[in-house]
Amino acid sequence: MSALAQPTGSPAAWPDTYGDEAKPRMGFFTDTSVCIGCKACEVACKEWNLIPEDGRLWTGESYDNTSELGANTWRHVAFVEQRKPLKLDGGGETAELDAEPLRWLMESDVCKHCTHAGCLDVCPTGSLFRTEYGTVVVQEDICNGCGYCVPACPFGVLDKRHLPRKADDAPLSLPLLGKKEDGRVWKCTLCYDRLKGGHEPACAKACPTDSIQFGPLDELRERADQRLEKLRAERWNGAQLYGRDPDDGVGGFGAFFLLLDEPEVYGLPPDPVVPTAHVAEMWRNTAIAAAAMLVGVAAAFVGGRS
Amino acid sequence: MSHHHDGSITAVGTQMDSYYGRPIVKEPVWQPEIPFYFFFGGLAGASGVLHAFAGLVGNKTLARRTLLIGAAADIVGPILLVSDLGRPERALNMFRVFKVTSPMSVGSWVLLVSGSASNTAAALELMGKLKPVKVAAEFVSALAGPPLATYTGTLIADTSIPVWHEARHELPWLFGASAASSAGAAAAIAVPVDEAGPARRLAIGASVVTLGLKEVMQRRLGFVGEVYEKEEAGSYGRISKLCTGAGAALLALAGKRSRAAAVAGGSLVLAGEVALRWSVFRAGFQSARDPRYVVVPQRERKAARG
Amino acid sequence: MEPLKTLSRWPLLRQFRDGDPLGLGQAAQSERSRNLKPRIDEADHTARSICPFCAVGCAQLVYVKDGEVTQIEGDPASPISRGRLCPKGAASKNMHDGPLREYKVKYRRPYGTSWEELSLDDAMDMIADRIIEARAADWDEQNRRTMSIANLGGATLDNEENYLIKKLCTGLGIVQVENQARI
Amino acid sequence: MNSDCIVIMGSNMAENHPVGFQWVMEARERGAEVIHVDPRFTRTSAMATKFAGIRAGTDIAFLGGIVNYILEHGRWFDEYVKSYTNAPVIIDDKYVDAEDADGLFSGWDPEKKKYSNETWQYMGMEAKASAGQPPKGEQSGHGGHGGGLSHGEPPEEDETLQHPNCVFQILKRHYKRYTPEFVSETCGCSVEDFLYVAEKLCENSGRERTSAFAYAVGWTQHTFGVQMIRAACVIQLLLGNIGRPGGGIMALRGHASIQGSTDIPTLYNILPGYLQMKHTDDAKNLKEYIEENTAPGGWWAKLDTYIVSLLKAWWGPFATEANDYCFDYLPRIDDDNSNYWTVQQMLQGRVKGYIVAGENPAVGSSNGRVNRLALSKLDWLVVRDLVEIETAAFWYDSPEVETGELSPEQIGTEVFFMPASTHVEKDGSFTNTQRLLQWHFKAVEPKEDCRSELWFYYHLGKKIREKLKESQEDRDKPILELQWHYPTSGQIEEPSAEAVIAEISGRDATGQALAAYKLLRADGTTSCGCWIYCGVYAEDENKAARKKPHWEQNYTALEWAWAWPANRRLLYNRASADPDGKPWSERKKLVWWDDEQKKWTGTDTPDFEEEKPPDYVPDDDAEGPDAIRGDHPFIMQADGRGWLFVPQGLQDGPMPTYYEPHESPFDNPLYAQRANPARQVSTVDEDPYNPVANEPGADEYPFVMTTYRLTEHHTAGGMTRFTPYLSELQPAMFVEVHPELARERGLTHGEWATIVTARSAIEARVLVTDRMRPVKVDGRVTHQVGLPYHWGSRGLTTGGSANDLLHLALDPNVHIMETKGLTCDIQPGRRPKGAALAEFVTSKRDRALRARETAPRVEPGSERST
Repeated sequence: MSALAQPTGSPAAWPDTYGDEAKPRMGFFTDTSVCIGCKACEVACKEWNLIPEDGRLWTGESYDNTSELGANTWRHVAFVEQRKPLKLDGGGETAELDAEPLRWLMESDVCKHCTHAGCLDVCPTGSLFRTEYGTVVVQEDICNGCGYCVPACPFGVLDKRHLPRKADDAPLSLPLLGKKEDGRVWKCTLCYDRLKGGHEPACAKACPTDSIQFGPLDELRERADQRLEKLRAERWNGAQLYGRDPDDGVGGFGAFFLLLDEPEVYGLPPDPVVPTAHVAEMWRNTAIAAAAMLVGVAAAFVGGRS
Repeated sequence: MSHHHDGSITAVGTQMDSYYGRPIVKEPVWQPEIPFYFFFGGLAGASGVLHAFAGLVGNKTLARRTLLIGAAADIVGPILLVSDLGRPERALNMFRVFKVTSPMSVGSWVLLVSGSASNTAAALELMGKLKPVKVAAEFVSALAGPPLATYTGTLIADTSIPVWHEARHELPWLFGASAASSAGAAAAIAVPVDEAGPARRLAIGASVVTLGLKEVMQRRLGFVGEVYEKEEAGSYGRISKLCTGAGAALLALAGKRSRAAAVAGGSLVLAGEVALRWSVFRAGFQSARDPRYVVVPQRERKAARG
Repeated sequence: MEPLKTLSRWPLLRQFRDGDPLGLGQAAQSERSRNLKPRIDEADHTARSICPFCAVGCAQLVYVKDGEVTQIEGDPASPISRGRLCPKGAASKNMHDGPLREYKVKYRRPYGTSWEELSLDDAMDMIADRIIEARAADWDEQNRRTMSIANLGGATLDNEENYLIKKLCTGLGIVQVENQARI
Repeated sequence: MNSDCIVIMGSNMAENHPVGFQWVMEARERGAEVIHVDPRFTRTSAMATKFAGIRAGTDIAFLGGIVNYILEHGRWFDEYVKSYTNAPVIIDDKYVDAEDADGLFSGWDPEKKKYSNETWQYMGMEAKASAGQPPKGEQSGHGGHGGGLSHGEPPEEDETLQHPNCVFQILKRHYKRYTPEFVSETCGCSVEDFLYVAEKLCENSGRERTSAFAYAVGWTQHTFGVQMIRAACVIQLLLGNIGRPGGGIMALRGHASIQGSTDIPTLYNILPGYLQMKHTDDAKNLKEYIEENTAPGGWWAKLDTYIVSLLKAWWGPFATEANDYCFDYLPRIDDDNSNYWTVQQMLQGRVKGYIVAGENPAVGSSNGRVNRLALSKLDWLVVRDLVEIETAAFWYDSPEVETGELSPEQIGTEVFFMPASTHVEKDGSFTNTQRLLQWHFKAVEPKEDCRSELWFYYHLGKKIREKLKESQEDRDKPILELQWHYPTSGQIEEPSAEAVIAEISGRDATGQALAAYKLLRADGTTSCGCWIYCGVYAEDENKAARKKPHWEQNYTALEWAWAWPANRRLLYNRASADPDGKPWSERKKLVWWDDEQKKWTGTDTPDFEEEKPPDYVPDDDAEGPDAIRGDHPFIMQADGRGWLFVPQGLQDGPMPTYYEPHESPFDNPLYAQRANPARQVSTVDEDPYNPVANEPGADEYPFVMTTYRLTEHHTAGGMTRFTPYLSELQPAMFVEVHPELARERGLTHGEWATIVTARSAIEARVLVTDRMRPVKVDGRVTHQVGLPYHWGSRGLTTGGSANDLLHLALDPNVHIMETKGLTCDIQPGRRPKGAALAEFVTSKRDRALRARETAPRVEPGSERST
């Protein structure tokens, strides 16, 4: 708990709880400056993780029809069309009729596998756990669909699957227990099963331009620093690392990003803080409130029976 | 926020301080069971305390009836919770682990203790057997009561929903007061007027505290708290204020004399407290739905940090 | 002592016994998670393949278990694609076993208003007859050809298939053989 | 990709070839310039270091501008141009340039609407008898190898490039008017954008640096598509970027084996290996055929060995010297028996039976209505596909059934739907866009009635032969004597694809697998199904199936699969060395002459005779490859040079010149001749054309329209609209418009719009975006309307077919339709339904055509332009 009250760069239950079985912390570095918005990551993820198709709604939000991360979308490519130059000293388009040049930002979003993960902290069943790779995974055999992790995530990554259960997963035919929908919460596992077999996650493997890079987090951070330096030298407009810093409100992301504009432009919170950062303070406060309630009830007895 | 300035998606992108106005954090997936559980859990917890003090001062009727009310509420509560689960058949997974970082985990154990204790005591009371065990159970129930009544405030505060998380100082107090008010009101209904003095005073006093706390909370929340003025949270808030205020006034003015007035006043307070839980509950959804509540405070925080 | 064993696996106990007091790590790991294996490691065999969509020619690995395709992903050995795939290539399995895939011959008689069933062999027989008839009815001996039959398609097919199409059609005097290269 | 500058034009590479695009991104990261020139700002533009927006269909103006820039500023690669191209060659003095004849080159016959190329010849060379009749309908990139050139080296050239009639000077005069201002006013891009592109290309070419072009159907699908590619050839030859690492012109093709289906053609006009089909009006026997088609020099000089080996592969022992190797069995073609010709024949009831395998013309072909009406006139139709595509369902589910124009009760077409196998259910090879044959192995058995095309055509052939075996008819001899024996395996008797590729690769008289095409003989002792593929099965090893990982080889990865010809990865790579055989520079070396070993060597297989020294000069009577000099790298051309000026092989001029698309809102800024005079136009009533330019009625269809693909779908959608994971990514047909156009036409983002041409109207959801740029042309702001063309009435996601709006005007060389630039109107709201749809389209069209009748335009090249 103290570890949570003061976030540090290392997750609370990794690597120590795994002893010899602990592996280097693995993660993603998603470099949006080379993302071509092809959505191979979305499809490769769905193929590998057997995620159901979840609707065909045309949004008109540029080429994004998946809209957000959720129970059935573990990689989501955001598309942002802007009248802003891609580089600060020209480049891009300078056509007569356009006052400003265009740029089209694309970003493959994913679970951040936070160092201090709100979803993991609040999960009452231990369905969510920190793996030997330092990643955060929902265990589909444990999750009871309490839904607490859903609002706990500062990024809105997790969601409950409302699609019907699979045939081999029939509900009990009892009142209250007879729910027909899947009802569990799902999110990116960083391909936990593939990692165990020594394979790279499906999205990173498919990514045509290596926008999604997978590897030990330490290495990725180094690589990202170099990349940022290069882009800044090349005067890329708005280039910044997001979630790389172990001192941020979630202790840094296990899956972090290089963005070309402010995080909120991509639908990401600008300064996320894990809600459980305040959990000690909250428990103290709760204890006082509880005690106050005792006193208050006792006070009601002052003044006699009627 | 993102107005289609000249009707083009590009103009949207240029001005975007959110992603097409889409939410950043997910709305909770909790169903109506949850605000009702907040109410019944609070009722159970506060009734246990009320019962204990009534026993201590020898108010037998009040003691017996609050014991039964508490026990009944302790049965209703878990049923509501199980019903809300996506996988009700896995309800027992709540007891797989004990996590201090998870108010829901802690709350599950508290509920288990509270429910077992209050129902053991109630059963023994009805059977008139094993008095020492009953007294012990009553003691446990009284101890578990205040945490049961207040933890739910912390449960929702320990999320990334701005209007909940930012109210983490007030919520356990608000929920504790609301619980006390509910327990008082329920007892004021159930107990003849001349033995219901403490219950009435509790209902009146806690109602006033509840209304005051909510006001304080909304003011302190400022921009983020404006959801309490809008939509469902606003309506429920107004209903809550009206009912609680009218009920408390009725109890104060006529509750001592007229059983009918006590029943009416108590009912109004109960209704007001249910409405309060709904107001807070819906405020969370509204807060999640509009990305401004995530982005604006975080941006300010980021800017302040420099 | 089964019950004791079960109890000793209770994450709550493991949490405090095995040094995971917060219950965030290994204590919370289920047996299933502990023993998880990627299904590609369980495949009976792996076929080396090529993506059927565009002409970049990305290499694919097709994993098979019990006679069913369980996964299709990029083949890292390819100097062209280095294991990568686009969304279409990545959806190859979804295309292969998609919900609208047809598995039976369908027949529509002239002026018919619905599909009818037909065996594959009968269909082949009927098509052979149609070709023979159309050819006989409209044969241009001077140019050794028939203009009453045409064949379309080939760019999505294998070289060997294109070869048999061109060879057979030429043998039959069918000259109107075309494909997507024109489109 | 070792390029220093990559110009992507006529291609949306990031979207349509994402995995290939990784190499462009790597080049960009290494510091290469990546330029995208396109009517739309696409995902490719977003990745480019420079985007220049142009009006759809004006690429030749842009490219011509670059040619002019190179020539005006002395930026050409002098040594390369003088040695490796036909720049010094002097052209017949009767040649008249289009610049001097208002848009028509010399040789135009206004009656036949065709060119004769007599005046385009090299000075002093007699055009052969057939030269006036260039190879018919050849695929782009393989036409005009010089079959008509007479023997030997060009007799007259001027090494100083000063002779007024040398190719270089003609070029210079021809492109003189393609100034930056002309480019800007025609294409609608800024002068700065144009100059940036031109300068970057020049900067990044020469000894030390190379630039590449990448194109796709954005260039081919025009009424002057071949000339667009030719324009890039001219630039690349002038800059010395052909045959060198990081140089070249890369065609990005759209289907897994579209290259293979051209090499081993399921095309009417050629036989495997780009051998001409027999025409109704030529070659009466094999000897004549060989004479007409053989080039004096280069590898086309050995055509006799290719054709005889092919005939041996097909008719085996029946093909003997005495019977001309069954040459007579080959059917003859007309000038045009191409797809759209067939469709028009079908429409008139002249085609009885149609087999469609893995193609969806009801959605994928231009003017969908014509295609579907044509299907309704058939006696029988076989559709082979994975899913029930629109072509199979046309008789009950089509816009024509909706309008009441067709109904099942009135359609006499008998339809067989045959479920096909996927690529994982069969063995076989695809030839990719870099000419690489790659084998895919069967992973699982096909289920139920699903079968491969190999199975279908093999067993169909078997059945036909069985049924005809008693026949004494002359017409049945070719099919009965056809070599049709392939081993089969398994319960379904699947023929062996390996046996087929072995036959394609070829064998000698002893049955030994052939190693290379130079071993082919014209005496009947070798057989080979496709000479350019000869050697893919050398040593009885299926070399297409080689899968040696790239990390175990150098970057050319010669042991991964097999490239034609002879596993060469870069064609004409002799040009990567200077005339003396030394690499132009250390940085760009690939293949060079090793003076000690007396042979060509390098990191790629040399695409040149291994032991021919750089200073080799052929004797006057040398033939075939021997007639090519040691310093002439273009070994498929009769003269071994890269052609800046094309004396033969093209139907519409020896040099690219600027024409407007068949339908466009503008006059040609250069000539009275507005559009390509040689373009093919259809004559059927069902294919009317919008009035154009300043004709009355043109304002009914005032906008430029272009069609295209999206990453998330594939062509006519048969493989993707039926696939859940792809359908959810692009779940609806939409139209992209600029905010100005949206305002002008009252279109609302996210709502519906109706797009209409003289052919049809479709509806689509409106996506308002600045990516769809308006252009200022001739002082007038014109909007462009963008339509993806994947949708149809069936599948998981359905919507209007953009191709229903297209017309059937074609490129004269390759008969490819113009999908990339035409005109349309757009209106808010959904399209009328049922019979009202036909009424809506017709009344608008009638209004337009009646208006045009008042003042129809006349062009020099024809009596009527449209």
